[in-house]
Amino acid sequence: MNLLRFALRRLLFAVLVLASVLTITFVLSHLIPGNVLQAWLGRSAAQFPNLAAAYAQKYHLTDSIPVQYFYYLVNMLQGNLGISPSRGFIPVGQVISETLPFTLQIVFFSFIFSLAMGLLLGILAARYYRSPADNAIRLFYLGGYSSPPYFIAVILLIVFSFYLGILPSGGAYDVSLTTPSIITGLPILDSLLEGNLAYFQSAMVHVLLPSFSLALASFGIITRVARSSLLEVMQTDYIRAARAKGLSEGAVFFRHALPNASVSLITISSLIVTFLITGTIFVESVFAYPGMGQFVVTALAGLDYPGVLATTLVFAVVIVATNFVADVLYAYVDPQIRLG
Amino acid sequence: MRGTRWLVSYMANETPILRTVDLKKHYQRSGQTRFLSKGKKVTVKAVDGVSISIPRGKTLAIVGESGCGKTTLARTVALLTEPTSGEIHLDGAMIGVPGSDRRKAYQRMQMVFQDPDSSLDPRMRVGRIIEEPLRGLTDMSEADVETEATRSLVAVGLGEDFLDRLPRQLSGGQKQRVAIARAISTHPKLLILDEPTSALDASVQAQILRLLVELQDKFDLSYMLITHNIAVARYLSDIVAVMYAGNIVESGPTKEVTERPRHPYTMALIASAPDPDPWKRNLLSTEITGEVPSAISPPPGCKFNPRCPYAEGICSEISPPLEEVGPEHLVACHFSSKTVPK
Amino acid sequence: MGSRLRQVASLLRSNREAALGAVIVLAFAVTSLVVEAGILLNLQVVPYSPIQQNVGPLLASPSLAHPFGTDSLGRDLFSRIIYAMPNDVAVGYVVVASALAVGSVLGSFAGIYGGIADELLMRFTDVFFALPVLVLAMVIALLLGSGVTNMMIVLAIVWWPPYARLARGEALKVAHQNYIEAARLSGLKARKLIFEHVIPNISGTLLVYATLDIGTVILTYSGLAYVGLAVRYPYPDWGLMVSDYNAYVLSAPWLPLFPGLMISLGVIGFSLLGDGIKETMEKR
Amino acid sequence: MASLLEVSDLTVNYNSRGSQLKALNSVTLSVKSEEFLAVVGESGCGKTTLGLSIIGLLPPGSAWFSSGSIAYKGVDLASLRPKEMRNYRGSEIAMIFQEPLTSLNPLRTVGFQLVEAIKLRKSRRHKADVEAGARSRPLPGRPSMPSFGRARIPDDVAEEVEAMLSLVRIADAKDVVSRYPFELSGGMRQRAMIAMALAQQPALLIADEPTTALDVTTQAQVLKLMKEIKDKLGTTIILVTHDLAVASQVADRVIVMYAGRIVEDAGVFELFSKPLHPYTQGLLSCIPKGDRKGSELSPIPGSLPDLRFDVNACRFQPRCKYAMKVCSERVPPLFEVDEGHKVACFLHGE
Repeated sequence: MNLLRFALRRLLFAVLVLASVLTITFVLSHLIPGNVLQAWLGRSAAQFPNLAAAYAQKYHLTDSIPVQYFYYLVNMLQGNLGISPSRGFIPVGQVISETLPFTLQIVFFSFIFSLAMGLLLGILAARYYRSPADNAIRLFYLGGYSSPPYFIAVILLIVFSFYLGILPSGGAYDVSLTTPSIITGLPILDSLLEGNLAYFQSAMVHVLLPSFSLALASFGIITRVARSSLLEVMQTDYIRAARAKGLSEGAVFFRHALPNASVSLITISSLIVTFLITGTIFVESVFAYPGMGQFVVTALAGLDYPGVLATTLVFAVVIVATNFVADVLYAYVDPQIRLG
Repeated sequence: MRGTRWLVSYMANETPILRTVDLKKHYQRSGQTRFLSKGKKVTVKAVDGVSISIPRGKTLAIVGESGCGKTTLARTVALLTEPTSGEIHLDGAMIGVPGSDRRKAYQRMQMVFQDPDSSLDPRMRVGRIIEEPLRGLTDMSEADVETEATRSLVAVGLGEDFLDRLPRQLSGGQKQRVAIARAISTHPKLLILDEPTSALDASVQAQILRLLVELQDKFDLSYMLITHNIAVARYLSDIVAVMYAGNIVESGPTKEVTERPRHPYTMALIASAPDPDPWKRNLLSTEITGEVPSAISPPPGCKFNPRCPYAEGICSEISPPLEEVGPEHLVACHFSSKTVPK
Repeated sequence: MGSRLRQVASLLRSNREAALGAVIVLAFAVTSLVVEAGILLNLQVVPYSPIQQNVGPLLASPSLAHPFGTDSLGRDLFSRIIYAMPNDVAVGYVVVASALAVGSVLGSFAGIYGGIADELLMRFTDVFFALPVLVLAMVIALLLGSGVTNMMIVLAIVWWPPYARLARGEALKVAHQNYIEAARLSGLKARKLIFEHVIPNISGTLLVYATLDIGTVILTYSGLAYVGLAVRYPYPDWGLMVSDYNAYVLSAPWLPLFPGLMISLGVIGFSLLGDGIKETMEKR
Repeated sequence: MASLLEVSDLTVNYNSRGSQLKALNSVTLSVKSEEFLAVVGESGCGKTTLGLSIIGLLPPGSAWFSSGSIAYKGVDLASLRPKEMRNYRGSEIAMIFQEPLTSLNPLRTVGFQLVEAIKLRKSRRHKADVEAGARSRPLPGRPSMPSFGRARIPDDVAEEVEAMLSLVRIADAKDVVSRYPFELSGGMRQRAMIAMALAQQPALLIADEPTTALDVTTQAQVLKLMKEIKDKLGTTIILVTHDLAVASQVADRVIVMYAGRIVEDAGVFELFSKPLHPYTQGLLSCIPKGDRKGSELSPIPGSLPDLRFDVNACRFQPRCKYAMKVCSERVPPLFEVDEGHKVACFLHGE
């Protein structure tokens, strides 16, 4: 099976990319001014000599660089991502396992919003090319993707939370509610599975504004690509040939133009995910959403190197995974790759 | 023996302007060019042992359909791509080997390409375009470069006022004239013409063909003409070599080959070329089936055997060598005796 | 070059959106130059000092005296915003220019000559595309320390790979043109071939991309500023202002709004201009 | 034989890079039923525009009819609304194009695209039956939409698919239907295109340079096939080509175009034995025949005119060796010099 072989090859590639990322983070941690220990524990290294000693032993910080590199890899693969000075010296792995689910929730919902909005407006703009509707859509998405996500977040906050007062201004759920037990790790999904509807409703309401902010900042890219690739596809010979058959405009559009235009949308979708995941850094801090993005901001402020490097790694994993899915999807849709 | 025999064995006292010996160009191509695509690497035998020879002042036409390797042959001879094996002798000297001076080779050999639109850098003026080889290949003074460029431009029938134009201000025929002017600016001895007229309209094609004849007489040029058009080959060439799937299957004096073809493929090719003659309607009476085989997995034996009306068992086993069937007339066919014209 | 300028002029006349973009871009550039000159000559070109407190009442809403209002320390927001403009504009131009220079040369060489260099560049950029640029920039910023110049360096380091990718692709297209082969037959050496034929012919596409991209750089820089990596207190910066003034979203919403609006306006300007140029180029 | 198509005084304007030009300039012609007509001319002469005008596929926005009519079986196609025109496309008038690869949807199998055409005919016939008040036949299934993947041909059209493919001499129908366009050779693609065009049994087939992208041996096969189809099915064919030699091989009648106008219109034997227009004569003498010693070429001097500037003169006059005073003063109309032989040249009229 060609598709399977292709997928395996891309998987191997993804692993190699992650290995490179690991190497880069290792190199970076050694470039940090001062000694490595200081880099990992921050200014607190001197304050807690016991911790420092344990740390140095665990990461073999007194050995040669290759040995350090080896143990660095071993530790990272075991999930020992270091200790976070900015979070009171708890393991970074623990911080991430607490915050990542919230970030993924935002990414998931904003991706859905972004894709739906982007596609719909892109199709409309292409069908009514050069009409007032097209111009209005272009203006709208131009405003969207020209604005920093935190700025959009601030506007939404002012409008929906303070002015209209219909959505909460911060947090991920109503803290007075009982939190769902961990099934999948994603609170919204878990509460639904458990039947904890009160929590589910509250979490959904809280996730709306942050994910909508990101969707507004990113849908423009999808609209733009959808619009231009549809317009391009509509110019092709095979669309002309389909019309020559006597197909109705609707059939030409939905059966021939849209599937072909969707090929370029797959590539752009993986780009969107990259954008969304970095965007959480900003919107989470605006909405005090307890995700990884907010952790990055505090880690940066506290010079928490392990925190920043580990989150970089986690971001990279998510992005590489999306790229992998997009690649396979692309290959599935395009017969030339699937069968070639 | 295949490969060591030249198309036209010349009078021994004159070295041909160009001679290739068993020239091969194979390249590796993988189904995908993406990362870690170790999977299926395939060898494309674009040119698979070609020996040709062009006498001074003459034109050799390489005729064949798309994918037969004729353009790869031209590019290999022009040193634009590295040959896999074989020799190229230009004007008596071996080229394309370590130690040979590429610059010297290009002083003697230039090329005209098929698509006039892409032959000229859209951002350069005609003058600069024609001067480029003069600057790159000769050590002429600036003043001489300009005179030579103008001379060259006039020789192709364009006036001096064209020097300052940009390619987009030219018609297709004019562009091709500029490309020819560039090619002859350094007084080369051999021009490789890669489908020089096939992108042009009929009326312009005739003008360029006339120009090429005129230039050949005036500057004693030799041509290696690559074409799919039998009529163009017949008009311009003295010798013709028919290529099929990387090999030369028939060659000889143009008149002889086009009027008395002996290889079944040559016969089919000539029969498929439409004559402007509604009384003959030669096309409707030809019986050629199939298409040119892929260069990746050609059939075994004679590569033409699946399409050949004369094919027998041996054809799918043994690849026939080029054999002389008449003066200077070579054919690679096991049954060339059957194809003798009545 | 004369003909290029004429092309741009005719574009601006025929495309109103592009013209609007050009006006914004020009206004930003001129204002930035004036402010920068003012700093160099020690002249105050903005109504109030951007760092002086209590030039007006605290948290005053926009008025004639303070068109954008004042902040919690009584500083004039308008002056702060104008004063901060050169940061974003300069980072945009410098980062894109360096990425353009590095990317187009590397990409053209890789595209035209292929081989190991090409393979290396492609694999490097592959890995690179798997990393979120902003996060990578943040990590490097941690090493270099904060500051506008450092952010320029950080962004320049991470910004060139897409340019190399684009240049490579365009160079590959050019490489299939016969005039490149003709140039080889004219005895041109690699370096000359690339600088005389390849780069001039891919420059159009790259410049359009670069124009659009200046906006993206400004957005990314404002992100770095937002998390506090760019400018030190008390000097103003748009991204930092939005982040600082977040606390006043309820009591003085204009505080985060105006600096955010300026970022959007700048990015829109470059987008409109870039889109306009792109559209005219594609029509040809 | 009755006339199937009457184009009269058709003028089509084109918008190209901000300037307008007349791609077709008062073109008048008629095509008889079961005729094989060739329209010949060089690039920019308007031959492709003519084909696209008849089937109503001029690029919207940049090309439009400015005058004239296209009467097909008595109905003026030029005045139809797009929706009405669609009823003629495919079922009455079909078209095939130069590039068979780009004219096939790369993401769909050949089978999918062929079935689409066949089902379209069935649903149209059904609609016509219902409108005619006939007892309604079972409604044919909607065109199947196998998302992505090798399409399986629905049973109810399997026979027809095979018949269509054997009509265009594709032997291994079962294999070809499940192939994607990129997996087929150029000749196979063009055969598949022809099969799709014929699937709805149109009365008129317009073929726009159908063999230009093909090799000569393949070209011979495809031209032969078209001739065969015309003889077998009685399909009227308009072949648009730049190659007079190709026209001479298959056409019953040839129309020569130059700069948006028809310059000569004659039966194929008449045209090749007695070309009257200097341009036609020039084109014929541009074809290399034999070697240069035996038959020197006599190319037409000059180059094609710039259509952006409309002139009230014979367009060919600047390149014509017989040019007279009147040629630069008026546009020569089409003079009928013999029965069925028309020429737009003052040498042969007035």
